Formats: sequence, structure tokens, C-alpha cells
Amino acid sequence: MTEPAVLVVGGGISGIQASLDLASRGIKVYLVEKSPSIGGRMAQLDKTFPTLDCSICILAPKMIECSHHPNIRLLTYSEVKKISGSAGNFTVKVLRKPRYVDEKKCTGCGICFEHCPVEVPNEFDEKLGMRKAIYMSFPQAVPRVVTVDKENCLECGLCESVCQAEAVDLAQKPEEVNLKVGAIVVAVGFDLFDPSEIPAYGYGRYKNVITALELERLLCASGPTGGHLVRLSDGRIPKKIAFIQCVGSRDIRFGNTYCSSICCKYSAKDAVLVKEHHPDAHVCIFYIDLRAFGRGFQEFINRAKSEFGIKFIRASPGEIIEDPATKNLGIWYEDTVAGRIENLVFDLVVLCPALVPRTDARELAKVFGIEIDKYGFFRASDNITNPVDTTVPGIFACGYCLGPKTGDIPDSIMQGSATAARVAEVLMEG
Amino acid sequence: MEEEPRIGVFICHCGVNIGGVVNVPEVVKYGKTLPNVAHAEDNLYTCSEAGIASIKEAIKAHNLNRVIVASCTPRTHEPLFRSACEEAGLNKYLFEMANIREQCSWVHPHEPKKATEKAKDIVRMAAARATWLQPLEEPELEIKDSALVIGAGIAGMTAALTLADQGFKVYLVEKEAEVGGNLLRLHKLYPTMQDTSEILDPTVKAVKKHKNIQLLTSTETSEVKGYVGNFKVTATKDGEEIPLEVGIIIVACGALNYEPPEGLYQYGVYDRIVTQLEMDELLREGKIGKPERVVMIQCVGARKGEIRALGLEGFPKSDTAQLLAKILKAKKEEGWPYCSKICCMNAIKNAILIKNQSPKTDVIILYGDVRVYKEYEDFYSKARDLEVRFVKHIEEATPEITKGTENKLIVTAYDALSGREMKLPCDWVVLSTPMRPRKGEVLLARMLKIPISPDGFLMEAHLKLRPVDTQMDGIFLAGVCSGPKDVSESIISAKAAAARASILMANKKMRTEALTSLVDEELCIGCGLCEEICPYGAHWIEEGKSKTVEALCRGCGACAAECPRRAITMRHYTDEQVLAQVKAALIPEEIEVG
Amino acid sequence: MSELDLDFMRKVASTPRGRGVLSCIQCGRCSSSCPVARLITQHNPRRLMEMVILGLRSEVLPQGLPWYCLSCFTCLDRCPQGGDVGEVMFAIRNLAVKAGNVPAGVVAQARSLMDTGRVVNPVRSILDKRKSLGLVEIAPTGVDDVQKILKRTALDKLIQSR
Amino acid sequence: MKYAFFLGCLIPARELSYETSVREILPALGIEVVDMKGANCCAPFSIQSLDYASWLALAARNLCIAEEMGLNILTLCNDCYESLLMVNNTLKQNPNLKNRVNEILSEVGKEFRGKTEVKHLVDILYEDVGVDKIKNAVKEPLAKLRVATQPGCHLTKPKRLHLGFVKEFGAFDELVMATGAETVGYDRREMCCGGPLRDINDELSRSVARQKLIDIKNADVQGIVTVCPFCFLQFDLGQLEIKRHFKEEYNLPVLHFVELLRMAMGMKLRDWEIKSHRIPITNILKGRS
Repeated sequence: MTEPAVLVVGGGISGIQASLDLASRGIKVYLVEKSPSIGGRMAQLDKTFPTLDCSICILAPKMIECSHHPNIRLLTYSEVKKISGSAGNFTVKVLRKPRYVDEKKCTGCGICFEHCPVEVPNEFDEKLGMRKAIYMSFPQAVPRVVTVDKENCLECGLCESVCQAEAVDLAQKPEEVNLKVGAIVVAVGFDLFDPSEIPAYGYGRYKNVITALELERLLCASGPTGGHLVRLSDGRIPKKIAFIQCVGSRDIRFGNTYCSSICCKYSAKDAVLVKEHHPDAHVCIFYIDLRAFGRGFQEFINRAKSEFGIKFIRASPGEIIEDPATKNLGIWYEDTVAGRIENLVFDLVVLCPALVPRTDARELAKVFGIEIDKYGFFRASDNITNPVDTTVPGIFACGYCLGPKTGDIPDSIMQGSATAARVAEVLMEG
Repeated sequence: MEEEPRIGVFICHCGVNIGGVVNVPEVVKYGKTLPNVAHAEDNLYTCSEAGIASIKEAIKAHNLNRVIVASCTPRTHEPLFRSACEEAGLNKYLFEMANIREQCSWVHPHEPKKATEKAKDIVRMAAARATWLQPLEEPELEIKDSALVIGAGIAGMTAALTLADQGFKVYLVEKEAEVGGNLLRLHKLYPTMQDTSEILDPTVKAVKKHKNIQLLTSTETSEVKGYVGNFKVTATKDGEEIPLEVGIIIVACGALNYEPPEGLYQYGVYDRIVTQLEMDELLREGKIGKPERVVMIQCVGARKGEIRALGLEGFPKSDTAQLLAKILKAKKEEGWPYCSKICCMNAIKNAILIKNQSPKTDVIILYGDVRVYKEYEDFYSKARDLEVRFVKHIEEATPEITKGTENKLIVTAYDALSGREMKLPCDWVVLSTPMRPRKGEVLLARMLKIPISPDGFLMEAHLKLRPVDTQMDGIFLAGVCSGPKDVSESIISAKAAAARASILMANKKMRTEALTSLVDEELCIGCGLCEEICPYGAHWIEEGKSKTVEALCRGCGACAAECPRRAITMRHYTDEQVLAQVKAALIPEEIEVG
Repeated sequence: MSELDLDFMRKVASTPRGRGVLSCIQCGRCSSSCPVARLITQHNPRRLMEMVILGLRSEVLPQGLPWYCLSCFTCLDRCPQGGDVGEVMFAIRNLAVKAGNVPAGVVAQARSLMDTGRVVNPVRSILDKRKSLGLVEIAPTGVDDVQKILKRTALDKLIQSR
Repeated sequence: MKYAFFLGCLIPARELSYETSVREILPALGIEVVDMKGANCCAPFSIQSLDYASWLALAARNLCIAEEMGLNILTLCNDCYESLLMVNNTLKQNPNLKNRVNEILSEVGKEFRGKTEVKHLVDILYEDVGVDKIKNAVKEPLAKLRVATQPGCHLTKPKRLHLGFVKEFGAFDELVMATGAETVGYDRREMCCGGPLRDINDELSRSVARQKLIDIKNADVQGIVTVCPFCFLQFDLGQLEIKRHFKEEYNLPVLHFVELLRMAMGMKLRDWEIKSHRIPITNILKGRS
């Protein structure tokens, strides 16, 4: 017989959408998320293009709906370890990593992390901000419970002593959960290409060369700088900001021959946000081909140019050189349309790295027994006709783990819903 | 009023979004002083689980019977806070939201003092209204488990099949005699280069033999009445009217390929100037022969009327400078503002097909930007390997096409990257034209009461979060009627629409907003103005009195405003409620105590 | 047909070192990395690629354009498409040579190679110094073989003709 | 470790000190070299620019000689390295070209079999000998010596074509640091010295070298350390030429890496070797010779 339940792996927007659609369809959903909170990449963004909605503000209600929905069971800070069986009848072994905090007792009041003496860089803030060893990645985290990071914990027991709810349990053990499901939805998302692979751009060597995701955190009101866009080298307000497209994408050397599909658009968005923060800032976007395809984007780009005076230069810079004294950055580029080679100096350079498969994508593929494509993303059984089916019946995928399928949020949501439809079909057949 | 109003006020910092400007504690203090306010507090993020929890606790602890959250916009957050109230046993219509972010902190970031005062005003107004709030029951609707899909292109058929496979009855209406839509005209599909029929035929076969699908070809959707769960649709097949009763509607009416007007790029003036779609057909029929050269021009009638990404400051020094003077005079051509997304790949596909047919042919693609997103980049490389030549031309200098000797066409264009004029004798000119919305779409949209977006395509409920929903419950969008998509994207959107639709049908019931109009039959004179004004057809006159169909009413209030006898009140926006709010705004000292 | 003849690009692309021209997406990373392009405006590898793609044989081959490149391979190191611009330059120079465009310095080195098997030869004083230090003798080397090879590749004629 | 020694043209004809230093340090590091009898010029930039087939054949002939010796090749000059490495790998990867070349080589009774490897001295010191072993061999570390390094384009970049994408050249710096000297980063470090265009377009060649010198001067160093004889020429002799044409003096002493290593290993430079530097290196040698 067919198990009436579904496993969704990955609590990003795509996985959330799939879960909600399935749950409201009356299907039992187990939503497994690796990190302490659901929300995924979208939670890290400041605002979304082209409507400039506050990203977490439109996402949070969906996250909370997930945690409240009677048909959804959240398994955060957990990983899928083993899968057996076949379509209609999978058995899944999930490892629940110890939070060292009782999810049922913790109220997320935050007293514990006020007292925790250990400060470590916060992954959620792309390590630009600090968190404690007992922490909640971000204020809107779901579930609203803290997590102890044992790596850095001194086991001083302070948190334990201050917690009125008596939720802290440093002796907690990993726990294995076995689930029976009829279908599986994989939505594990993407990672970012490490720009230090391209030495000429100096990422990692030059403090004021940052990635677009780092910029999102710097722009975000709840980010490490409280939404103040400043230079990491000296806290000064950058007046000249450059965006560089195709850092590691459209690049044969790293095997990322694809276009990441979203960078041109979010750069235009970020550029506009930067202008809103500092109206007198000069913003340049260096691009090879300006890929503003899809609803409203061409129009948005036009506004960025005419209304906000953002400069788009058709160039892929050769190298960036830092002035050791001022920490300003000289960009060598050729304006290919004007046919001139120039060196312009900027205060801040934002690299737009390729979106690449998660580092653990290959092992995950093994766990699920699904194939990956030549880039290392999960392979759809047929890119045109079965875009959300993997190569294994009963296992579906949505979101960016399928590769840059135009890649932005609405696409991830559509794919999430589409997988919900496919799952429903499978469960009906059984 | 049966019981004393006991209002709880929750003021949100929204991180620094509000707290960074407005002095929230001060507003809380002020809130406590307002009449009927039994409790006031602030939260870092009221929408977080902690915030929700403290609302529930406060409702119990202070036995509140009204709740105000002063934070962001009801559009995204009201449902959340309402459900919080319900979970605490409070009717959700006793909740009131005050927007002190979009309407206050975000617009006055530099005037914290005034912003704080304004926030107080907003909260005071909310409290005044809350005092008059009434508990309301939401009407429950039956949802018929049958669907209407309008348009039998690849999206419509996919949506129909997805629903039918889940056991729902589907009426698939196609106004053409043949199903298949735009794919019927396509020869091959990128990037796989498989015959369109490989995908179309099995789908069509499946649709035709599926027991749950009733296919109606050469049929127009001539009338749509009713509302989510109970749409009463009239389909017209050669004069004969077919009544259909369905629970939901999926619109997949597709889009058209933009045909340039005669004369634009000499289209229709000279022979052998065709659109990509026409080239597709020519290639299928092997009618292009062995041309010496084919020139393709991108963005014909697309992305028009924009300032493009030319580093203008740079020009004075470059060769391109002289050209530019000439160029900027260039006439604006008619067209669509958006990028049609699929044309670059289509051009490359046809270029490759031409190269396969006659490798010696020189194929030149004049582009502004090569927008081969996602893995189509490899497709672009493949074309370059086959020696297809991509030339970025200066789009402002609309290429000119003239007749040359020995029956050649001559394209005159400007290479943007080496700044020179190019005269390209060629045998074929192919114009890459965008997808454009159907004209008939407008009528359909009006019938379905769904809005049309500025670019002419049907508008989704939320560009980001609800890409296949519409503002009308029970009506969904699939395929290119909501903007250009390629086949795989259309299929995804179709499956998504089906998924969203199936939720309603599977649940068989749904509740709708209680915010509807209420007619006082005593006062109503049956003049029928409300029936005329109502954009949703929720009003009509029966036995000389106006009737409201709650399920149709969207609570816009047009009728209430129009009614000469003030016989219509809006539930949840009664005159008392609104006037109390207005008073609170204008003469704070005279707030009525309910 | 016209200046914008496909054949020139074809010709370059068909030579073993010239294939890279087909990968070019005109991004300008080569030109903005090129040490020469920063010094003189005549040289711009990206533009040269474009000119090859456009088939401007008569602008590319006869003049100095092929001979500004240092073949330092910075471009080859930076090109995101693996276009190996520096390699394509050799393909272009080979064609320029066939079109009779060779700098004297290049011919001189080639002649020296033909006569002595070396492009650089020691002066008297160095030879004495080597002897005094007991270093291996530096004499013409493999000359016969070199000449046979150049004869076979018909390069000898070109060298003598200059 | 035994190698076929490909000396090239430039070093024995112009930079004896390079050769003598190499011949001194190699045995001390346990590397044995056998001179390649009858080897011809590697076929550098100029020849490659003339004709593809000629380049392959001329370089291949040298590879054949090494094959006959049954040894891998050790080169000192970056141009020799680039030429031989590229041809060796190209012919190994491409049977058709290999046949075509062997057809030409048959004229001179040789056949390319693809049995040898081409290695640059730097690669050998870094990979085969290893930095640690070199550190041990260093008797008199060159403390407080700030130098700018120029490993040279043809040592680092062509590898990308055949050995995959290589990141910057940390290797050479590690070797230099092994001598106790401090290497200082400077702008456009990986830029060319202008060497290939020497005698072909002297003016341009000079301007490129000048740009390098400007950048290096800004880094405030005591000297430049090179591997490639062309880089050496461009910087050493080049400074005199630039003085003549631009009326600029940089006074940056230029040292062959092997000279540096040799000194660190406690083997003094002889007087004529010191004098062979056109820009006096005496400041660097202070208290060291």
C-alpha cells in the first residue's frame, strides 16, 4: 500500500511551498532541515527584486504557517541518513543532531545568549556578524528555539543556570527517527562559488571586496551592521560601489559553464537599494550580457538607469588592485562598447559569484540514489516534460538544487507547487 | 455593546525597521492611556513565534476582547495575527492592524520625533475603530470537484492531465479546432533539438483518451458567472451553448508571437524577411535552400523605448562616437517594453538547424545582449563552435534593410564592439520577435475579473510569492498567458497551477472573508445602482430589493458608497467604525468611549 | 562576399592554436588584463578577436596588429571561456607571415637559428670566458637537422627571401 | 635525480653566472645533469610565430634527444620550458599531429615517442627536492633581504593549457623564502617583463619592462629575483636602456634565483660573476661575500 505521508528535504522557500501545498491538500508532511531554522537563502536576503518586498517579511508568515500547520512536522537541525524502499513506500532514517536544548521547553526568550560568554561568527550573516555559542541564527527563526554549538561551547553552564524554562540539556544525544513516506521532495538549494578561486579579484585578500550575499546582510536592517552599508576595512560609508557579474559562472575553468540566471537582476536591485541607503553614491555594474529576462526585469533595469542613475558598463574586469594605504580598489576593465581600457577606483566591490551545487550535493545524491548532471546539480528525469521528477520514481526535486532553472523566487515557488502536484499524483496512483 | 471592550495593543519594533525611527516604548506608554485599552506591550518582532505567543498569553491574562497589532502591512501579516487571535479563542474580526512601518517609519526615516507622534495617531485611530469591531462569521462555500481549463496548449493540457490524474473532472476548452497551441507551429525544441511532436503527440493522446477529461475544441468560453467553488460557465461551440459547472478555473489561454507591422525592417515589403517562428516552419519544410548568409536580428519589437547600457560618457573618445550622433536620431519603433526571454534561444536553435542543413552558410546574429540564461549558455557555446557569428550591434541604430544586387538583401548595422558600420549582403533576414499577450485576453480577463499587468499579460496575485494564483479565489494561471516562458517553464507553471487548484477541490469546502456588503431591506428602494457599480457582479435586484452574493463580494465598498439611501453597510467597515477612526484622527480629545 | 567574410574566422579557427576564437564572448577580461593594451591603444586582444570574428582579414593581417602581443599568456590565464587568446595570437601571426607580414627581428632570429641552430649566439669574449672556466663549448648545433626540418616545412624559403 | 640538461641559447651566451651557479648548486642538492648533445634552439616566440609545424618539429627534435638519453628534461629558461612543455604535451595528446611531426622528423632520422617529461628547475626544486630539503641546505640564510620576485609568465601560465587551471605562483616565493629572504608582493606581479618582444619591438618591450620596474620600485625592495634569463635581461640590461630612453633610474639590483640560493648555501659568488650584473648587486652582498 502507499504511505500517505511525504518527506520534504530542505526548508528553503521551495521546500516550504511544497510542504504547505501538500499539507493543505491534506497530506502529512515531514519537513527536514539541516540548519537550526527553516527559511533558507531567502531568509538571508534583504529585499527581493523587482518589487523590493522585504524578503524575510514576506517569508516569515509562510515559515510560521509551516510550524503551525497540523499536517506538517518540522524536523530541523536534522539530516537524512538513509533511504530504502521505492515509490509509494520509502523508509527514511533521519538523524536529529543534538541541539542540547529541549525544543519543547525552550521559549526562545534569549536570556541564555545574553549570558553566553563565547562569541563566534554567525553563518547566517555570512560570518560578518557575531553570535553566541548558544544562539538563534536570526530573530524570525522557526522553530523559535536556541541551539548550542558544541564546537565552540565552553560548557560553562551559564546558559543552563539562567534558563527559567530549564530547556538547556548539554547531555542531549543524537536521535534517530525512522519515517515511512510514499514520496520524497528534495529541495536542498545551492551554495556560492568561492571567489578566492579567482586570485585576480583579491577576494579574501582585500577586505572591501565582498560577495553579493554579504552585501545583502550588510543592507539588511536586522543584519550585522543594523542595515548600515559600511566598508569592512574601516567602517567608512562607501561612495563608489562596483558590482562585478559572472564571477565563476559562465566560466569553463571551474566547470560552471552555465549562467546563474539571477545575478544581473539582483545586482540591479542591490544597486537601487544602495542608492536608497546613500543617494549620492556612484554605482557601476560591470556585466558581459545584461540578462534582465522575465516579467518586469527589463523595466526594472531601465528604471535603475534612468531614475537612479546606475551605470551599466559592458565589461568583465581583468583584475582588482588594492591601494594598501586607503584600501580603495582599482578595477582594470575595458568598456567594450566604448573600446577603452580603464582603471577606475572604487570604495567597495561586490562580486556576484556563481550559484553552485551544495558541497554535500554528491553525497546526498548517493543517499537518495538520484543522478546528478554534469555541473553536479540534481538531474531532472526530463528537463522539458518532467522538470521536477528526479531519475528515481517517487523522488522529486524543486528549487535551485535542480540547477539554474531561471532560478529566482517565483520559479522556486512554482517548482515547489509543481512537485506537490506530482506527489499528489503518485499518492493517488497507489 | 454586550461587553466592555478590552483592547490589547502590541507594538512591533520590526528590528530597526520601526524601532530605529519610532520611539516604540513611548508609543506603548501612550497606548496604555487610550480608552478601552487594557494592555499594551512592545515586541522585537510581533510576527515571530515569540510575538505570536505573547499575543495569545496576553489575551488570556488580561482577558482581552480586541487586539491591535501596530506593525507592518495587513496584506502579508493580518492572516497570521488573526489566526493567533482565533487560537486564543477570539473571533478574528476582533483584530485590528495599524501600519506604522510602510505608512510611518519607512517614509519618515529622518524625522524620528514626528514619526513617533504619527505612530501614536495611527494607534489611536486603530483603537477607536477596534472599540466598534464586531465578531463576524465567515460564510463557508462548497467547492465542486470539477475544473475548467481554458486553452489546450501545452500548459492547458498539462494542467488538465495533472488534475485528471488526481481524479478530478476537467473540462478542457480550446477555441481552435486543433489542440496544441503555439507548439503546433514549432519545428524543434531547444536545447534538446527534439521534434516538437515528440512532446506534443503523447500529451494530446493522453488528453484525448483520459476518462476524466472532456475536451471541447472550436469552443469559446463565452460567459463566466458564480464564484470559487461554484462557477457557472457557458461554453459556446458553433452557436450551441454548453453550460458547465466547475469549482475552479485554470486560465491557459497562451500568448501570440508578435508580427511586425508591414514595413518594420521591411517586413512584408521584401521577400525572405521572416520572423523566427516563420523560419521554424521554413526549416521544417526544408524551404530555405543553401543560403550564403542568413542574418538574424534580436529584440525586434521587444525591449523598446529604453535607454540601453551604452557607457555614453565613454563615447567622445571612441569611433562609436560619430556613429552615435547618427544613431540617437534613429526613429523609435513600436513594440513591447519587456524582454521576451525565449528569443535568444530560439534564434540559436534556428541558427544551429541552418548550420546542420548547410554548414557553409554564414549565420550572423545581431544581438544587444545574449540572454541565454541557465544551462542554455552551453547551447550558445555549441552555436559558436558551429561558427555561428554573434555580433553585438548598436540597437539604437535600427538596422536598415535594402535590396542589393543578384537578388540579395543588404542589412546595414553597426558593430558596437569595434565601432564600425557593417553592410551584410544576405539571402534571408530573420526577425526575433517577442511573445505578446492576446487581444482576446482582455475580454476574458474582464469576464473572470482578474487584472491585467502593465505589460499586457494576465497578472498574478503576487509577483514573488503567488506566481500562479490570481486575486480571484479559485482562478489560476498557467503557461505564457502570464508572461513569456519556454516549454519546460510552461509545464512547471501548469503543474503548479494544478497543485494550487487541487487544494481547494480536495478540501471540498472553503471559507471566504466576512467583509461583505449588507443590505438593509427597509431602506433599499431597489434602484439598482449597486448592481451597476459592483465590479464583481455580487449585487442584483430581486423583487425590488438588492441582494448580495457574499461569496462574490470582495468587500470593495463601491456599492455602499454609491447607495443613495445609505441602505448598504460594509461588514467590518461599518460607518461607526470608520467614523470613529476619522474622529480619532481629527479631534483626538473627543474619542468616543464605546 | 564582403569584408565580413566568414572564411577568415574559419581559417583562424581551423588552425590548431586558433580554435579558441570560437569561444570568445567579447567580455574584455583579456584586454583589461593585457600589459600591452594598457600601454598602447593600437593593441586590444578583445577587439582583435572581434575583428577576426567579423572577418576583417585585410585590417588584421597586413599591419602591426599581430605583432604587439607578448604572448605572456595573461589572457589565456584569465579568459573565462578558456578561449586561449594568447594561443589564437600565434594562429593570427602564422597567417600574417603567410601574408608576408614579418618583422625584421623575427626574421633575424630565424636566420640565426638556420645558420647556427641557436637564436642567440655568444660573442667572442664570452666564448673565451667559457673556455677559461672550462664550461661546455658553445658551437653551432644540430644545424643540418634544423635546415632539413625548415626545408621540409618550407620556412627556409621565406627566411632567405627576406 | 638525473636529468637531460637543456641549457638553451640565452644563458650560455649572455648569463654565464646563471649557468655556473646552477652547475654548483645542483650536485649539492643531489641533482645530476647530463648536457644534451646536439640540441637545437627550443623554438621560442619568434619561431612559433612564423610557422606551427616548424615549431613542433624543432622542439620535438630536442625531445627526441632526451628520449634517446632515456631522461627527463631540466630547463632553466622559461621560454625553453614553455616551448618544450607545450610541444611535448600537444604531441602526446594529439596522434595526428604526432604523425605529421614524425613524418618531418624522419628527414633527420628521429621519431617522437612521448617518452620524456619536461621540467623547469623551479618545479624540480619545489616538487622533487622539496622546500624542506632546501632549507636544510641553506647555511647562511639571507636575513633582512627584501626582494620582489618575478617567476616569469612562461613558467606559470602555459601550464593552464595542459596541466589545468593553476592558481598564482606561490611555489617560487616559497623557494625564495627558503633562502631566508623576504618576498614582497607588488601590483601586477604576474605581468610580463616584455622579453618576448626584445629585438622585435624594442620600444614596446622596454615600456612593458618599465611598467614592471615602476610597480616594483613602489614596493620598496632591495632587489629583484628572477628565474627566466629573459626577465633578467629585461630588468638588468633593461634598466640601462630605460635610463637612456626615459632618463629614469631605478637602481634595482637583479639576481638570478640560483645565485641567491647559492649564496644562502654558503657558496660565495666570484668577482667576475658579481661584475657580470649591470646594476651593481654589491648592496645586497654587503657582509655576504
